[in-house]
Amino acid sequence: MIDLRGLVILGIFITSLLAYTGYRRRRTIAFRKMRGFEELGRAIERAVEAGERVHLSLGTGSVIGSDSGPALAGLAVLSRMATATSMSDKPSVITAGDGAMMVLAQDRLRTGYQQVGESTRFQLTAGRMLGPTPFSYVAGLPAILGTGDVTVHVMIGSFGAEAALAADFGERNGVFVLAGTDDVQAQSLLYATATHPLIGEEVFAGGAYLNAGPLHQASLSTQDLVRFLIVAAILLGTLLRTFGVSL
Amino acid sequence: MGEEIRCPMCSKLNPPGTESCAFCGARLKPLLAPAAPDESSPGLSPSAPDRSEEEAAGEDWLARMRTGAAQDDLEEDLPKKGEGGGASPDWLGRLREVGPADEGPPAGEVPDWLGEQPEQAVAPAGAEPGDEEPGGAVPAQIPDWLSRVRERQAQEVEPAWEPEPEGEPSEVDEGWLARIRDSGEPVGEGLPSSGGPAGAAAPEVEGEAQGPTLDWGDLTPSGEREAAEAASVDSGLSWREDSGADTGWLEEVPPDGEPGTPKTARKQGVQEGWLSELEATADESEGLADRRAADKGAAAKWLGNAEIVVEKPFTANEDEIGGPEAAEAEWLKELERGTDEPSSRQDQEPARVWETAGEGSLDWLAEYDASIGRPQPEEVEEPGPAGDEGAPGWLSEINAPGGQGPSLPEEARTAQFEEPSEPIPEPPEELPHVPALVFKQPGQAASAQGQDFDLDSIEGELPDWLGEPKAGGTGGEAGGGQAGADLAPATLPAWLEAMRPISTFRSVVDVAEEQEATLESAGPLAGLRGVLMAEPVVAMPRAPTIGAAKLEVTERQYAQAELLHQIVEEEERELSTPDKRRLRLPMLRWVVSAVMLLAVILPITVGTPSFSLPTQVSRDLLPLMGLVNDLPVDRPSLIIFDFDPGYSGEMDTVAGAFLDQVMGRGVPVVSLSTRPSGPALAVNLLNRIAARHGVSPGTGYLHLGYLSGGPAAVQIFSASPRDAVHKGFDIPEAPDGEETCGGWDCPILSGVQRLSDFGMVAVISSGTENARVWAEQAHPFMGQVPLVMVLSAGAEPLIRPYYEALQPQVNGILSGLPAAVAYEQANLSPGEAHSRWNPFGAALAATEAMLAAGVIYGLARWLLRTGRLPRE
Amino acid sequence: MLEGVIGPILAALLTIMMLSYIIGDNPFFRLACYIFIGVASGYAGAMAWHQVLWPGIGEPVLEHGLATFTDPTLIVTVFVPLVLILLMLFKLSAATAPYGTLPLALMVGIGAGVLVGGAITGTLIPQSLAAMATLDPRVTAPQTGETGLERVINVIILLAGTLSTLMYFRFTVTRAASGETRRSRMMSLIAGGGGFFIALTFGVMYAGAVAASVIVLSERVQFLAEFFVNMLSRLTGAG
Amino acid sequence: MKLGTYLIWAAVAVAAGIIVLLGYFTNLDVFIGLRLVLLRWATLLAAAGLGIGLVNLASVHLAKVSDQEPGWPYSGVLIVFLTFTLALGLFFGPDSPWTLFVFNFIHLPLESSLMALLAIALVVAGVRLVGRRRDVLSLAFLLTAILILLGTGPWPVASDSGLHTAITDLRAWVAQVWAAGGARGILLGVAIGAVVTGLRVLMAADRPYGS
Repeated sequence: MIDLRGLVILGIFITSLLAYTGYRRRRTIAFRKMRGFEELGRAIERAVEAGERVHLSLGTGSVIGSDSGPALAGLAVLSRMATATSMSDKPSVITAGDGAMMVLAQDRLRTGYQQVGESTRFQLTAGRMLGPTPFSYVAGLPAILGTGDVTVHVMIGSFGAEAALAADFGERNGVFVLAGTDDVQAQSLLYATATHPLIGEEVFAGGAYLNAGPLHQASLSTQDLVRFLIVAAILLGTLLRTFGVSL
Repeated sequence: MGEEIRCPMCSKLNPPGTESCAFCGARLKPLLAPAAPDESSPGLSPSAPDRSEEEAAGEDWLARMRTGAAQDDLEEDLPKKGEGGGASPDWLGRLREVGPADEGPPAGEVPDWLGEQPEQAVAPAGAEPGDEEPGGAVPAQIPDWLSRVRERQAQEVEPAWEPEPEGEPSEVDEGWLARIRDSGEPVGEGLPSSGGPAGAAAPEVEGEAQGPTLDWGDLTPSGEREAAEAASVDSGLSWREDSGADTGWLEEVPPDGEPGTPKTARKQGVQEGWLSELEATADESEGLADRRAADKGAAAKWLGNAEIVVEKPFTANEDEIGGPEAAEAEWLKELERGTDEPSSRQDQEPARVWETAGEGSLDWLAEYDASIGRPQPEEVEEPGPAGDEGAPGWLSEINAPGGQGPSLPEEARTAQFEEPSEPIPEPPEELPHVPALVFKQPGQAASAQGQDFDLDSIEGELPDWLGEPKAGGTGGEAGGGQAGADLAPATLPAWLEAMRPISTFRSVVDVAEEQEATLESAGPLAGLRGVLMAEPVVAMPRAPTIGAAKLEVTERQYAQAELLHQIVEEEERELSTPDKRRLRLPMLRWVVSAVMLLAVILPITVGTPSFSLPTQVSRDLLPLMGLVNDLPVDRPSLIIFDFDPGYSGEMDTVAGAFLDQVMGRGVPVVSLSTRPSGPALAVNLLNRIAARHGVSPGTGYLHLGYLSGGPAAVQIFSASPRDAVHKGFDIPEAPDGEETCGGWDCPILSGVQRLSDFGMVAVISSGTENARVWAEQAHPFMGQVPLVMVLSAGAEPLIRPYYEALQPQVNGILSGLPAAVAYEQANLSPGEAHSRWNPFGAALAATEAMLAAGVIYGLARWLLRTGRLPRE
Repeated sequence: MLEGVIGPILAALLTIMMLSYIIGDNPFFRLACYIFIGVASGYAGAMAWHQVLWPGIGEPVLEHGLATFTDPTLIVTVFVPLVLILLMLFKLSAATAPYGTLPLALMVGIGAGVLVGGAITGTLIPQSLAAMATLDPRVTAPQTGETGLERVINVIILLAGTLSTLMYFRFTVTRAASGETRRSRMMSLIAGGGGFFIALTFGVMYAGAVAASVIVLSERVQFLAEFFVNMLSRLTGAG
Repeated sequence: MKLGTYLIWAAVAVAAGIIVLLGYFTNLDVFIGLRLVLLRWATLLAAAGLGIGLVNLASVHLAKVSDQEPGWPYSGVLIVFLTFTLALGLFFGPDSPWTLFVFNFIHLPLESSLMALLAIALVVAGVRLVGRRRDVLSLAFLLTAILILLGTGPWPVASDSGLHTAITDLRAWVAQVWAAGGARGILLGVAIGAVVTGLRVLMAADRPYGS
C-alpha cells in the first residue's frame, strides 16, 4: 500500500524547490527584512574587527532524529560564518550536545576554512560537545560565554526549555544573542530571554538570509508556496467537512 | 589634451604642471612622473611628453613579460647589457638592487634596446650585441620546452613581420630612463604600472588599460625575440605588425580623436594575435602561464582572507549578467574608459595601489618597496599571511628555470583550460581586479562542491605559489569566468547547477544586503563591510559608448550603486557598541530572586501563606481516571519516562498522582525511557510508589531501560519492541543475588510482542517534541490501546489538539500541578502534589505581581518617552 | 550512612553551589557546573555502552564468534555497523577525519529522511487534517462535549489562528518601484493577526514553563529545608 | 580522488535518506525492512557518536589542564568526575547502587537546581521584556502570561470567588482555543521549514558531512 497523499506533498515540495531554483537564476525575489540576521551580520563584523570570538550553538538535537532540522540549518549558517570569521584573531567556537553533530560541525568548519584558504587555522577543538544531555550542555555554556572574548552567541539548533538558560547566560554576559529552535515551547522562552529571537520557521531561513546558496533562497519561496497550498487546503477541507464530506 | 591633467577626484581637466586640482583640490603633482632630461640617455628628446610615461609603463610590462617567458636569460642579460653600454653602471646597480622585484632590469633593458633603433636605421647595432650575446647563451640554458615554443612562434610570426614607424620606442626609452634616473620614487611609481599583474594596471588610461594586453600579447614575440638572434628587431617588428594586422577588429572600438587611440587599437591587436597563438598551442602560453600563476597566486592568496569582499559583486555580476555579452560590454567600457582619460594614468597612480590590492599587485609592491628600503605601508601587508609569499615564489621560479619546465606547461594548460576560445572574452581577464574575483569565486564553488576539481590533484605536484590559485582552481578561468557562466547553464540543468552550494551574493536580495556587502580586508578600512571598491567607481564609464544601446545598468553596477546608497545611509547610523551589561550590578535579578525564594520558603517553613486546594475539577480528569479504572490487570501498561532529571521535581509530582492510581489497581507497569537518565528516574519513582502499594519488582513492575536513538528509535520500538530494547535496567534480584529475570523474559512481558499488546501507553513528558513523536509515530502501531499524556504545564497547548481532535490520537491528558492535586484529591491519596501546593501558589502569586510591575514600569517608560519625543 | 547522611549532605551542598548563580557567576557555580558535566557525561557514556553498544554489537560478536562475519543476517545487523563505528573513529583526529565521512553521511541521510518523513506524515498531514474542523453546529466534540455555536466559534478562532499564524511567516514580499520591499495591505492585516496569535501562544507556553520551573524551585527549596531540619534534629538528637 | 569520494558520500546520504523516506510512504516489506536496518545502524552510530563526543570533551579539558589555561582547575575537576562516573558505570553498570548513588545525589540535585535557576531567569526576562522591547506583541505576550498564571495557580485571597472561576475558565479558553490555533500554525510552519531543510540534504545541495 502506498500513501499517495504523502507522496504528492513530497512531490510538490521537490518540484517547487527545483522550479524556484531555476527561476531564481533569472529573476530575483525579495524577502522580508529579518532584523535578527541583519544584526547578526553587524555583530559578526564587529567581532571580527575587534578580534573577538563568535559562538554558534547547534543545540542538543541528534543527527538521526527529526530534531536534526534546525541543527542542519545551523550548519548552513556555520558554513557562511566560518568564511566570515576566518580572518578573526580568535576563530569561532561551535558547540553541540550530540557527538555526531559535533563531528559535523568540525567538518563544516574545516570546509569553510578551506574555502578561504585558511585551512591551517582550523582546530579540531573549535567544534566541541559541551555535554551529552540538554542541561549538561547548557551547564557548559558559562565556561565559553564567561571568558569575555565571546561577543556573539548564536543559537540555531534543537533545544528544550533549557534554551532559556542558554540565552540568559549570553544576555547576562552582555553578548549579542540570536536564538531560534524548532520546539514551540522553547521558542516562547527564547522570545522572552533572547535579544533577537527567531520564531517559528525563521530558524530554517538562516541559510537564505546569509546567502548560503541559491537553493536556500529557493527554499523560502517553496515554503511560501506550500504555505499557500496548505491554507487553501485547510479552507477547502473545512468547507467540505462542513457540508458532510468525509476526508 | 595630453598636456592637461584630469583630476582623479572630479575628473576636471587641469593645466599641465598643476600640483593640485583647481576644482576639487585633489593632489596631482606627486603622481606625475617628472621626465627629467638626461644627457646620458640616448635619443632623449628635450621635452618628454607625458605619453612616454604610458609607453614606458607598457614597455615595463613588456620587459616583465620577457622575464616571464625567458626566465633563464634574466641573470645573464643584465651584465651583458652593461657591457653593451646600453645602460649606465648606477642604473645597473639600481637594477640589481631592485632585482628581487624583477621589474627593474627587464624594464630597463627593453626601452634601452629599442631606444637605439631610431638612430640606426634598420638594424640597431647597439642592440645587436646586447641581444646576441644572451641570445647565444640562451640555447645552452633554456629548457627544451621553451626552445620548442620559440621555434614554433618564430615560424608562426615570421610572415607577418614588417617594418613600422618608430618613435614611440624612443619615447618609451625617455620616459623609462627618466624614471629610472630619478630617485626611488619615480621608479617606484613606474613600477606599479609595470610590476602589477594584468588586472592591476587595467583600470588606467589606454596605455595602462592595455598595458597588460600589450605585454601579455607581446609575451611570445618577446620570447621569440631572444630565441631568434639574427633578426633582433624582428620581435619588435613582429608585435608591431601583429598590432597592425588587427585594426579591422578594432573598428568595434569607437573612433577617438585622442592620440592614444591608435596605440590602444594596436595593442588590442597585439592581444588578438597573441590570443590566436595562445589558442593554437598550449605550449606557447608557458610564459603567460608563469605570469598568470603569479597573478593568480597573489590574487588567491590575498583573497584567502577576503573571499567575502570579492564574492558579492562578482558573483552577482556573473550570475546576473550571465555571460560573454556582459563580459564584452564590461571590457569595451574599460577600453573606452582608457580612451576617455589619456592623462589620468598618472593621476591615478596611488589610487591604483589600493585598487589593485585585490589582484595581489601589492605583493609585488611590497617586494619592491622592501627592495629599495622604503617602509611598507601597513595596509599593504594587510592582505594576509600568504600575502608576501607570492612575489618571492614567483621570483624563485625565475631563478629555477629547469625546475619549472614541467610544471609551467601544466599550469598553462590549467589556465587555458578555462580560457574562452574567442578572443573577445579574453580582455575581461585584464579588467581590474576581475581575475582576483573570479579566481576566488569559482574556486569557492569548487571547494564548496568538495574541491573535487582536477586542480586538487595538481596541488600536490605544484610548488606553493602555483598551488595558491588552486583555491580558485576551477576559477582559474579568470576571464573564463564569463565563459563558464554562459556555458554552465547550457551544459547543466539550471536546478542541478543551482544545487552547487556556491555562495551567491545577490544584491537583489534585499534582506541580504548587509550580509552581501563586501568586506574590506586591506587599507585603513580593513574589516569594514560595505566599503565601496575603488576600482569600479573609477572604472565607471562617464559617457555612453557604442555599447550605449546595450548599456543598461549591469547587476554589478546596480550592486555598486546600492552599496554606495547603503554606505551613505550607514554614515547616519553608527554601529552601537555592545552594551557591557556585565558591568552593571544585576539588581533586578537579585530582587526577583529574593522575592521568589522568600515566596517559596515562607510556606515551607512558616506555613504561610496557605492556599485553598482547587475546588474545580478539570473536565479532562474524570475521563482519565475512568480510563485507568478500566485498564486490564493482566496486561502490562507501558510508561515512557521522557524527561530529564531537571524536571523530576515537577514530573514526579504530576506523574506520581497518576501512577499511584495505576499501581494501586495492581496493573503491571513496565517503564521505558528515551533519555539516558530516564531509567534511573523511573527506578526512583516506581520504587517509591511500589513500596507504598507493596508491589514487588519483576512481578509488579519492570524497567526496560534506555531506548537510544530518539524519534528514530521510537519508530523501531513501535514497529517491533523486542528488537529495539535489548536489555533491562535494574533487573530484580532474588535474595541470593541471582537475577530473577532479564528484560523481556520476565513474566510480565511474556505476552508482549507488539506495542498493541500493552494495556496502555502513558508518556510522561516534559517537552512537546517527544510527546508529539509518540502521538504521531507510535499511535498507528497501537491499535485500540489508549495513549495517555502526563505533561509538564508548558507542553499542554501543543498536545491538547491531539486530545481534542474528532479522531483523538491521545486518549487522556494530565498536565500541571493543579491537575495533579485535583487527581490526588479525586484518588483520595494526597501525595507530593499536595505538599508542593502552597509554595507553588506563593511563588506564582509573586511571579504575577512582579510581571505586572514589569509591565506597568515598561509602559510608563514607554509612554514617557513617546510623550517626550513630540516635545523635542 | 552513605545514603542517609553523606548523600543528602552532598546533594544539599551542590544544590546551594548551583543556586549561588542567583548572586552572579562565581567559582562555586562554575565548580558545580563542571562537576555536573562530568557526572552527566560519564553516566550517559555508561548508559550508551551498557544499553546500546554492548547488547547491539558486543554480545552478538561474543555469542556468535566468527559466524558474525559469515552469517548474512549478522553481517547486516552486527558486522556492518561495527565497521561503520570503526570508520567513525577516524573522526577523532583531524588528519584521519576525511576517512570517517561515510558513517556521518549515512547518519545525515537517515536523519534527513526521518526529518522529512516525520514532518510530512507526523505534522503536516495530521495537523492540516485536524485544522479542517467542521463548522456544523450539530456536531459535538468527543472530549470536551462542546456543541452548537460555542463550538463553531471556537473552531473559527482555531482556524483563524492557524491560518493567520501560518501566513505571518511568509518570507517573500513585493518590491515597490522605489525599491522598498513591503507586504500588501491584506497580507499585513493577516500577518498582524498572526502575530497576535503567536504572542498569545507564546504567552501561554511561557506561563506554563514558569509554572513548571517554579514547582522545581519549590522542590529544591523544600529539599534544602527538610535537609536542614533533619540535620538539626540529628544534631540535637545526638547532643 | 576527491571527486569520487565526494560523490560516494553524497550518494550514500541520498540513498539512505530516500530509503528511510520511502519507508514512511509505502508498506512494501522491502522498504520497511531496509528502513529498520538503517535506523538500527543509525542508533548504534549515535551511541558511538556519543563516545566520540566524550573523547572530544575530555581532550578539550585535558588540553586546558596541560596548558594551564585560565580555569584549568575546573577542567581538572570535570575530568575527574567524568572518569570516576564512567568507570563506575562501565564496571558496575549504570543500574548499580554505586552509580545510582552518584546519579541521585550528584546528578539529580545539580540538574534540578539548574532548572530552578530557569524559573528566576524566566521571571527576570519577563519583567524586563516590555521595557526592553517596546511593542504591542510583547505587551500581549506578557498580559497573556499573567492571565494564564492567574488562572493556573491559587490566589492568596478569594480563591473560591466567581472572579477566580471566571479567570480559570478564561485561561482554559485562551490556552485551549486561541493558543492552540497559534500553536498549530507555528507547528505547520516549522514542519514546512523542516521538510525543505531535509530535502536540501536529500538533494545533496547541503552536505554537512563535508566534501
